[in-house]
Amino acid sequence: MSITKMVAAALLRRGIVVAAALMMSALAPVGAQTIRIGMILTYSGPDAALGEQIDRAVNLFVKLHDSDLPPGVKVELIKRDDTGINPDLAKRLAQELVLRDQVQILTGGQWTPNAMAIAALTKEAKVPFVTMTAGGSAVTLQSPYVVRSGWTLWQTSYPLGEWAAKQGWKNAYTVVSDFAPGHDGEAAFTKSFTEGGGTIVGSVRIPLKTSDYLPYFQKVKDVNPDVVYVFNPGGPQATAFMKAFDDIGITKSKIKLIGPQDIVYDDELPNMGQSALGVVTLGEYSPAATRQANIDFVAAWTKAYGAESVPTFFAEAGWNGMHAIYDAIKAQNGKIDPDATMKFLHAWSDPNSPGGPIRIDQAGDIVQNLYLRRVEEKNGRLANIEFATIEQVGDPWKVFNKK
Amino acid sequence: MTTLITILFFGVAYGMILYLISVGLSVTMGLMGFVNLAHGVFAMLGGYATVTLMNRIGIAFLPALAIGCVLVAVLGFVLERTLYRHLYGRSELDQVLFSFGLILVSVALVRIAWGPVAQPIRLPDYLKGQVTIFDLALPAYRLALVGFGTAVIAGLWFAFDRTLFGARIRAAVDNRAMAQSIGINTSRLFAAAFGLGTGLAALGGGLGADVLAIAPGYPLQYIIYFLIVVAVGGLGNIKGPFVAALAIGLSDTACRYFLPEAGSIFIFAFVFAVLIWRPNGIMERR
Amino acid sequence: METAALETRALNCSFEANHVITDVNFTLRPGERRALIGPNGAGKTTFVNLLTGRLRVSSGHVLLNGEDVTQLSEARRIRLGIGRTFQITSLFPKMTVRENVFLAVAECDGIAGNLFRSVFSHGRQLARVDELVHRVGLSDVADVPAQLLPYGRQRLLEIAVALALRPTILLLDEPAAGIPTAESHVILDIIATLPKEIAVLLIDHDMDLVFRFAQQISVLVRGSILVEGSPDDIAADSQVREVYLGDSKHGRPAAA
Amino acid sequence: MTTMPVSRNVSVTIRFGVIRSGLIRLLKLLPWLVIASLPLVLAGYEPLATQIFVMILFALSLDLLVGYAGIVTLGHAGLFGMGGYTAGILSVHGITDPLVTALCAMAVAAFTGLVFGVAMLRTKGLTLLMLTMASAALLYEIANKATGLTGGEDGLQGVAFSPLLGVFAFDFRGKTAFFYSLTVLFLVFSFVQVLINSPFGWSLRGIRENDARMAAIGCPIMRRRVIAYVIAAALAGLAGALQAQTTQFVALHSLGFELSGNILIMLILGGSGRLYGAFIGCPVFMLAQDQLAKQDPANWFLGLGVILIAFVMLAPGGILGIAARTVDAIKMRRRA
Repeated sequence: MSITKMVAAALLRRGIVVAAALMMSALAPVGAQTIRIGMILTYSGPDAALGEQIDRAVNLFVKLHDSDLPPGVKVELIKRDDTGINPDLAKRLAQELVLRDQVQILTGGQWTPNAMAIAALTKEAKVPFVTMTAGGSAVTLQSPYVVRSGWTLWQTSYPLGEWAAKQGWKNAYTVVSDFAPGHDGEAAFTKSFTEGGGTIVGSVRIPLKTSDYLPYFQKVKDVNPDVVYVFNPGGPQATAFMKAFDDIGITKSKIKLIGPQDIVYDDELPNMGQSALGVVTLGEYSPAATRQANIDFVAAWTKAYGAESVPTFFAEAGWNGMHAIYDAIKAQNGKIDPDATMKFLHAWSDPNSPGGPIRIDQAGDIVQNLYLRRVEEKNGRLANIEFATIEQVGDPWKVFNKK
Repeated sequence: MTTLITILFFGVAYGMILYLISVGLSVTMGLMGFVNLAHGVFAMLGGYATVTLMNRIGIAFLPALAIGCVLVAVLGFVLERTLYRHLYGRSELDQVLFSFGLILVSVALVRIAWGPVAQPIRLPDYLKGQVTIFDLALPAYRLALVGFGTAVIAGLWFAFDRTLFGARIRAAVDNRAMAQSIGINTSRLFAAAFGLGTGLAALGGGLGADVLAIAPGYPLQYIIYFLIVVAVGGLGNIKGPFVAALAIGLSDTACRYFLPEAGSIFIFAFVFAVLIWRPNGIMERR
Repeated sequence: METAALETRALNCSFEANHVITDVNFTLRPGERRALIGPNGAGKTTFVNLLTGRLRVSSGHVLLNGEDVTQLSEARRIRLGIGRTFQITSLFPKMTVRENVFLAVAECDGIAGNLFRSVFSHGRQLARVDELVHRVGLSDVADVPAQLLPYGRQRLLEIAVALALRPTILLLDEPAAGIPTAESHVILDIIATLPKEIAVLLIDHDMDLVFRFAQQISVLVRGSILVEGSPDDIAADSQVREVYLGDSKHGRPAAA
Repeated sequence: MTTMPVSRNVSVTIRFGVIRSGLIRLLKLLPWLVIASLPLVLAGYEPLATQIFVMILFALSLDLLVGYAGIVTLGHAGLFGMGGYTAGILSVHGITDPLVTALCAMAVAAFTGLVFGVAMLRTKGLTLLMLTMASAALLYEIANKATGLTGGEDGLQGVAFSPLLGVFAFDFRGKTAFFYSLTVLFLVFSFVQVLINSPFGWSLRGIRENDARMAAIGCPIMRRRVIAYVIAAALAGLAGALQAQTTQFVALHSLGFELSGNILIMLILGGSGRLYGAFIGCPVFMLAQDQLAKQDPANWFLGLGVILIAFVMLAPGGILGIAARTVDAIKMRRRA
């Protein structure tokens, strides 16, 4: 074996040199003209519909704004499928995108676990990473090269807790999916609700791959709180939750259902049916909003994808993310330097996004308006109707943990 | 008290689905000694058939269920004649691989045909919300599950114990050679039994569509539950799996209510213990 | 007199109602060459299985070199020196002749648990394998998978495997079955090469073979010893004649 | 399966064996050196190559069970994951030396294998199959629920290992990972080779072919099978540790049924009970997956499924099996 070890060592030393050389030669010509962007989303598996929303938004943005790029600069999107919550695969895909395809910017980052894994890599690879819909607060702490264009669960849950307390509700029960964003949401809501004088009378974390929710919710019904804080990753699961709440009779009882925007995912509202009526959620975007910027956005969307399709907050996050990336490219005139890019992104803002004024702060988190919405029937369709605005909220978690 | 009853009830409902899907597997495994990991495929197809017939063509729930059941039974029969029969008596490994291949193919085809997203089943209104039976509010859908399941099971048991077909199956399970020597055409019997088994699976898949969501991942996601029911219930009989399915349904449900922290750990530990204690299933006479 | 290599006392074995072996007192002296004959279904193979511990006795005792082994498992008795061949060949079909024999040699020498040394570095065992393969005359097919051998030669391999366990007592259950009578002498030649102290019990139908082999013959009829004695006595014995030939004429159903 | 030349002369036999195995060993070093020099031409593919090495190692351990001991398992990932999480959790808690953590991983996996093996290996057929499946499912659920320790669905965050031998750091370009896993694979392969040619290895095959007869020559079957299972477990654990170290990450996925199934498929594609099956099956499977499954796995599943069915129905024995049969056929023609 000693022989092979020596051989290996020798090869290792030479190998690095050669590979480095290759890397240089490969990078040099690419950077000037074509900017390669690696996008890791969920294109298959039960949650592919969520990925599709982001994908469509990105494609739409590229279609409408490619012309804004500096002359001679082209953008090439390289898409990869992480098949769902699958951090190890996501990390490997990111690694391959950087090493094989030499992408200069990474984006996508649909799931918190996946985004965490990718972020850890970017720290070393020095590749800017715009995570779009990962709601875990910790993602941006993984590396200085990460910014988010979506939201954090603390953002969409902490103010909700305050609001709930103000409604005079005393007892709350928290029901969340058992992964990082769920834990964040649970913590955020619990903090603000108890600070507001309420008490948490019970909490349960439901595994992501669960078939039968009734037993969990029966417990909630038995405890009979004033309000239930719910979080799930949206998509089909949101419907499954709502159906179960209906089966168990909570939706018709006097127990209030509230949560972040995910639990009344706009695409799923038709499947949820009447059971979703009256559910109050907090989120940064609803396609039903009457802001001019949003009306234009929805119009462009339905023009591209048909009247049946509505852009959800996933789409909005994708749109904003791509917007930030394009601005960064423009600002550097197509010559992407990681650190310069991050410097730019950390100061990036859009006063007029579909969801209202937004900006990215030094921590890489997004500061934006949050809207309280209620599910109502609007010309024959269920929609999340905004009824109150909380101006310019950053990530509360970062605030509380600043030391 | 009401809580306890409700939980019991949920458990039974869950067990019913598991039983309907798995019982066919038990019979076919016992008959042909074929390790068929792909049994869940037929349940999934039953679900897809039902959902599609309802949502796209607008047929009512029960007829859709029946049609789907028949369609899948026929498909099962055909597959048995064309593929499965060639692998009886082959090594376990071959059978495992073959059925695994079948799973992958079905997953792919279903995804191409229906897309990756779970197919929501739009239940008729009489199956939505709650029904109150002497001040005990129960979900209508589960109630229907239990009622319907009981009916099917009663019919199945009658058929198994009282009809010639059932007698033949039992004979073939006990002693294949003997059965053949007394003039039972086992080959045709196998096909029939296989068709019946897949039909039942389809029925379970369709009925349970609101609990076990109908998506391409179905056969892989739930396979272990079906196999567990069969292994614990014992091969080639139809009462053992019933006990097993109820036991698993009840304990799993109880776990979720009383100690959600434990998840399904208990179930698998329980199954492991049972199989060590009774390698041939709980019904095995000692 | 010296202790018997193998002895049974009032041995009984019955399945449900019917007695397969009844009160058999049987003795095999060290180095003795004895044959056990009897009509079909007399219980010969059952008797062997009782000796090796493959079957449990209903009552009575089996003594190996004077000590009672009635309660010991088959494996233990094998280590104590009982070797046997099977009436229906039982080998490792996909493995070569040499590999078949090696497995037995390895178990016998207690090296079969050895993980880290290649088979090919166990010179002593390999030598024994070659020696045994040679003794049963299979050297020319030493590296042919057992399943490809003609039946007759598989029988010989059976014997080689049995011998590999260094038995002090060798039980041959119809070793010549399936071997053309003309060639059955091969078995005798092999036995002839065995060390004198090994006691051999041969069960066979081939009278010619039996009479050429045996110093002593025991006749088993319907589960009990009818007579014992030298080949000449047996040949002369009218009872045996009657039972044996009678049996072969109009087959009388015997307990089984 | 190597067999000695026909000879009644021991000394000759042995010398012959030695010379022959010596030659073979020299010849066998060649392909390894070729692989080791791949990065010079294929920069950027180290991570994929590393993944393949790890899977080959994993498949080798499975081959010991399926191909030699005749134990079919659908829960082998359980042991792989045990190794991965052991290494990962240790590194999170400050024990970051690759070799130390790898050894610990092997130990833990081996112990797990011992516990489960002693319980399961008394059974056979479907029951054994189900037990292996249930054992893995049990470990998966535990890992899924012990979020404090394993991170649950989020995967184990903050896994980082110190440089190998204190010199070579595991950078994201994966050079170190490449040579590290290749070396380990080589060592394990050499060990397995010795193992299957040892008396123990042969007795395993004997048990697989005819356990009744093995009993009749006084072989303690249960003990042999358990030992085999423990060894396989240790190697699977090592593979898991390697996975954790080379990707600096551990996720539930590494305990999952999907992996148990895939590794079995890879082995069978290559051909089990042949030692080289793993070296054929894993690269074919993973390269195909790398190319086909990027955008849409549906077609990939379809292809894989069809191939599997075709193999079982038409060509048992995997790729190597087909090769072997063709070779035999040619030989036959020569003879005739």
